Amino acid sequence: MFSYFKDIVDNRHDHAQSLQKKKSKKIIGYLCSYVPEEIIYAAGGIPIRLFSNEESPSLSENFMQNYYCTFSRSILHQGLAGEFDYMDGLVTAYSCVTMRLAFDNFQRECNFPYTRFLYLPGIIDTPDAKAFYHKELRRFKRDMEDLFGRNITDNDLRDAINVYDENRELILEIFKGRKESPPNISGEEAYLLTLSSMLTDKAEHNKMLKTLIKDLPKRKPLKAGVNRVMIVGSPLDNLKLLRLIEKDIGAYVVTDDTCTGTRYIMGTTPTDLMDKDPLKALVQRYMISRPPCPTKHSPNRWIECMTCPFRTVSCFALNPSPKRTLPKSLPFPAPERICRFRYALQLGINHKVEGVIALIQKFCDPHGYDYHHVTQAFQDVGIPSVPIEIDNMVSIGQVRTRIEAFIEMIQPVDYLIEPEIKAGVEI
Amino acid sequence: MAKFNKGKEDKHYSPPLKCWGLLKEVNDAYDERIKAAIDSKKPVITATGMIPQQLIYPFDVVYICGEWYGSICGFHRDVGLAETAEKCGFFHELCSYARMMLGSMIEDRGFLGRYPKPAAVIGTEGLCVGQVKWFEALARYHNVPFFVMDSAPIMAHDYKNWGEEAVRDSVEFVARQCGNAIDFLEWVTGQKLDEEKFVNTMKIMHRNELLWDDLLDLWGKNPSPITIRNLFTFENLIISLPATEDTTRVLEEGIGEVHERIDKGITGIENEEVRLLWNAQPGWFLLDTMEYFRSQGATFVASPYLALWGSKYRFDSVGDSIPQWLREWKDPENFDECIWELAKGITTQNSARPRLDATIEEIKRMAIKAEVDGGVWHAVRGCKGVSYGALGEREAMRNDLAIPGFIMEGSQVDYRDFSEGPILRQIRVFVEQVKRIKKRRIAKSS
Amino acid sequence: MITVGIDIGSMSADAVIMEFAEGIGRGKIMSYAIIPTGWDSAETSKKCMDLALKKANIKFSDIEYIVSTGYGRVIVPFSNKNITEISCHAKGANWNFPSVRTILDMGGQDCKVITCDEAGKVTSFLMNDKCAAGAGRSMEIMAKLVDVPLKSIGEHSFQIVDKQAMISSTCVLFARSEVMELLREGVHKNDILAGACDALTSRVLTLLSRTEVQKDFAISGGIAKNIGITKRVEERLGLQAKIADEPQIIGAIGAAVFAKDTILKQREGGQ
Amino acid sequence: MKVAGVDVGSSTAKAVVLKDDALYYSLRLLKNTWKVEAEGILEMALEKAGIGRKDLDFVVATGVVDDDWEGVDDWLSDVSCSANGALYHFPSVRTIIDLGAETSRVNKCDETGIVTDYKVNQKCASGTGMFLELVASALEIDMDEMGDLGLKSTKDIGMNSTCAVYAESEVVSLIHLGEKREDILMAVYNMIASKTASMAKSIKFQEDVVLIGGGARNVGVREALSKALGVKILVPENPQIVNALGAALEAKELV
Repeated sequence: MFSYFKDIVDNRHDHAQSLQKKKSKKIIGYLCSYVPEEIIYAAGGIPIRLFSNEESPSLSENFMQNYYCTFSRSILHQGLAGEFDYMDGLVTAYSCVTMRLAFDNFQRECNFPYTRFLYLPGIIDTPDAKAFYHKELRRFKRDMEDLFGRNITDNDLRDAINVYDENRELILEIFKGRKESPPNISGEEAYLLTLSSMLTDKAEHNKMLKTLIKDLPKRKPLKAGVNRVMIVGSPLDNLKLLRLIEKDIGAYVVTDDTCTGTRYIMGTTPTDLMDKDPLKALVQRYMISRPPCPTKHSPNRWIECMTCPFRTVSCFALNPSPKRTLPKSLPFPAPERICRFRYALQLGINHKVEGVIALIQKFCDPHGYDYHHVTQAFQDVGIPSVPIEIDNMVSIGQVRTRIEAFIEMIQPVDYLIEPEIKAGVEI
Repeated sequence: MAKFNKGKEDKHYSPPLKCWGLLKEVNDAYDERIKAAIDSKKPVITATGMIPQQLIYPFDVVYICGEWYGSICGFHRDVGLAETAEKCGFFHELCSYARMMLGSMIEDRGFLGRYPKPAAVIGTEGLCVGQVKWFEALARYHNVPFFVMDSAPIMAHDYKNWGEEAVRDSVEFVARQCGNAIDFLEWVTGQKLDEEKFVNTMKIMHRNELLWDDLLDLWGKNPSPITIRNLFTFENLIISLPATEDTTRVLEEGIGEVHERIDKGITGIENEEVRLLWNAQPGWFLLDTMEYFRSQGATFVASPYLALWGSKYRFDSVGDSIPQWLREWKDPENFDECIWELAKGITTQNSARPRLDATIEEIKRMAIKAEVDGGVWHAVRGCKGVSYGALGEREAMRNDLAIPGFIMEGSQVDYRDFSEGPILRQIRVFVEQVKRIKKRRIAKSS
Repeated sequence: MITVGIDIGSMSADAVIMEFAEGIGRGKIMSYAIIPTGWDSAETSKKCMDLALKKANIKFSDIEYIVSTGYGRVIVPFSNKNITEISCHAKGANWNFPSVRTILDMGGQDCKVITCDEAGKVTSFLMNDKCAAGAGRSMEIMAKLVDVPLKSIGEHSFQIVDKQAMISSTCVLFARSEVMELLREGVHKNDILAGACDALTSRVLTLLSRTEVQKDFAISGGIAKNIGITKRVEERLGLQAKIADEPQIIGAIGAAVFAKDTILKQREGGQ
Repeated sequence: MKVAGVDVGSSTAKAVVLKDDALYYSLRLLKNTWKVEAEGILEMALEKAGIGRKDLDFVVATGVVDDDWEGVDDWLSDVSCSANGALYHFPSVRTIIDLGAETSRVNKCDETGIVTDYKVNQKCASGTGMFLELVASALEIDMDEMGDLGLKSTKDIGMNSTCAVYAESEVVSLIHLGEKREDILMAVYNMIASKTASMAKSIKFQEDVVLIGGGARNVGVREALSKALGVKILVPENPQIVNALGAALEAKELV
């Protein structure tokens, strides 16, 4: 049932190359889930996300020190080994300095016909940032027009956006079933869907998703009475880990907050803006609608924090400072999105998770600094968590014992709060 | 094991600078000010070293630079603080400055006695991601207002393809950020920005940057009149009090003394044998290791990292990927001009770093200018911004200039990440290698 | 009923045979066996099992249920179920000292701090993965180097001759060569051992300090036999540690108890 | 002309005496402080050469020997020494890989023996002879047999850990997973090889490649390494004394 998706993930490059040949499509590689793929797609290209693999990233040794995460080093390693040579271009949006270094090296060492570093401001969720990114996207659109030798009308953009939104909605549709007990699909299968969607023509993918939705009810349900866990943290593209958790140890990954999982498909493009200016709509989607990556900030987040409806104290475990009362009138607009941590928590609660596995890429700063806060949020509602530092070559021995012991430890949570009221978002 | 004992009469003796007295005086005064502020009502603003401090100085506040704070914690070898932070889930892999400061915050102790609780925190996007996250953690801990200063770098291709358009967008974006920052500070402090003070600070800051550049140029003379240790001590001042007249005074005195030295023929270390280039932060606890370089007759004469605090660096290294007008400094007369000059400065700075092609060009230029025989890169564990592209730079130096390089794995302040024994041995090997190559080059040329 | 817990650790394999009065009661240890883990641990587990059976003088067929634990838990050919050593140590410690809430388990490869509830169920745990991973290992290496039998390291480490030696490297391998250098410089072995024990202790303590150590805390695992460590830990914590007379088999005991629980559950299910 | 080179490593001491063109060497495990060892090992070599200390024109020391040792005329790092020594054996050598007890190092040199680039393990002890020792003891086999045993391997196991301590525990867990000894050994060799190879690649190694140091005695490592680098690997008949020899040659130069 999932063989189609598994095949894409397993032989991603063969698949992409076949698209390139058979359909004579341009393949544009990208490094970060913030890249506005819709524009590339509208131009008639197929964006393919680059992932790590399990080889030791030896070729990157000369370009990135060993204290940059293996995720990025592995990607660079593959690039230097010539695995991406067939691609017609490489695009990334500014997320973290590590990826930036990888990209700089790509520009210098590999000769892609076209490379582009989109500066996505570190602060999203302000008029300035949106305005700036809108301009940046306009330029990117013109780039694409030059590269593909055709101009991109607003309608092209709308069509592309519709395909993408449909894809998001279809996957989300399937993911709804993960709230059930037992879930309709395993975590590995879920990741197969999101990962494969980043590696192929979305239109095709949508077709297959529709058939999957038809077939799913027919297959016999997964084993009941198994612990439900959530994954938070760095980009996860190593299905081996999920297999370890689900097959060997025995627990379902029922949801996640990673940019290779739900974070990629959550948040559709606001329709009201679509009619006026599709680019504006995209800006809104990537900056506001989708769940943010830890590298992205709402500069006025503190306004929300200081009067956090969710915690009586600052979201720090250790002798935290009490909440403040703010003056009636503030010169600053309140943030449009809710706090990352509350989002993650809400997701977990809605999926009735009993434990959280924080998979942190070794040397991943953004998630490293967030670990304390996100686990703290879960702690508050009595959901335990365990940190697992991973790299692209997971040393199974230790990891296994840790996760297994954690699974043996967790038990059905009796939620201490009525989540809906507290966290106050629909997911 | 290649040891060195200071006891032995030293053929590479390094005479101390006279202006130390003044420097110390200024630094102590600063410490005092903070100590006082911890209890007084005066608001403490904690911000990153990359924040344009011209924005903060016009206000009557105490400014604490996070990196500076972390570095002094490290200077006191107080790793207990870092351990505290690690206990609380801030992984050992994170920046050691950050772990030091977070630890000091959690334990509410530090080299100033208690930890200075900020009234507001300002983080900066640009050099590295960790910086913002670290300051976000501070703000969340204290539940205080938090401002993120964003900036849009100009990528190489931008100016090529889009010309003025892209550049203007970036600078305007930054200018707006500066405006917002001032709104923020006015709200936090309840003070109104003093325009005159603002203009004045801008000018002082610019003057100090130029002085710093001069000092670095003198440093690069052959033979070099001062050592990198001297400069690190100056840097401490530059980071903590960049836009003050005190700093101007110290720098001027320092430069004067260096000129004096050059006339008298006094050198940073006696009988310098090889000239090296240093990049990235010093390990504040491994100044002894720097001494070891000296004992081998090696002295440092150039450093892109130190140049970061001047103005030349950011204007040189971005090459022709930005327009001329962006590099020209014009003395600002009013608020708007200040903001604009600031925006120009920040934009160029962030267009220059982190950016591989720019830093590589810069390092090569420096190496040639200062007649460098070898390069030493301090690969600072957990710091991704400053040691960005160290390997690429090393390769470029080797391939294009045939100058050997040595990457020294270490950390700014966490000596647990630094194994002195093996490193000393390697330094010795490296210096030997450089000497041999130099000897041969001289033999060839003669 | 008779159950067996077998713990295949990195340094030693332990098997415990326990007898429980039908369903109820604490149960008692019939026999136990400890043998060093060889390179073929399926083989080792059999050997260990047979030894225990001989001691208890019962037949394999008398055993109702077997739970395996430890690194080698997955490949014990004859076990009915496997559970991680973390859960087992909690269970086992709880069986020995019901009041215990914090357990420090120092095994050959790593060092764990486990907190549990009154039923011996794990509530949280910390595991050391850095160089201290060599906890037991490093001690073994030291013992070999200064050629002092592993069990008497403790005594030696307290009879400091000159002054406690300083061992800075955490990495087992570098520590090893550091010690060699010390020996060559003629430092007395007691002083070195003192240094080694102290270094290990402080590493253990950093781990302990990450959790609330309850007044009733137990030390289990092979290292618990080494008073050079345990005494120092107690001293620094200012707490009296509970140590079973045979701390090495705690994990196996826990496994055996789990075996009993499983049987009871199955019977309930059956009715 | 009579010169000598003394090399005290982290586990063995070596000395080489060059009597005109005749070569005499001595080698033994460390038992004492570097000074005693250095003196002792030099004496041994001198005995073999049948000459006395006073007959020596020049002595160069390397390794952990301190440069204020009165018994020595000059000190040269083992990096440069290895280049000298290797070139003496094979003039075509441009890359030297040294697997010592505690170091694993790759260095490049030109035809004159000047080291142009090198890389050493800075903090991690994996891939060193000492690590091999640990593995040997974990698998209960003899250091000298382990090389050949590894070659018998039939199955390819992946080894992830790069840190020695991890790797050791991984070896143990592989044992527990019931893997065969030869396969584990080969996995270990491959890990060491790939670690060393990536060091070599990162300095863009050139042929010919020579392998020296204690690790060179292990056939398995040798095989794995030449597989990983895709070149054939030269090994001098006494891989352990190459540095001492290099020191002696340097002494010859300096006379």
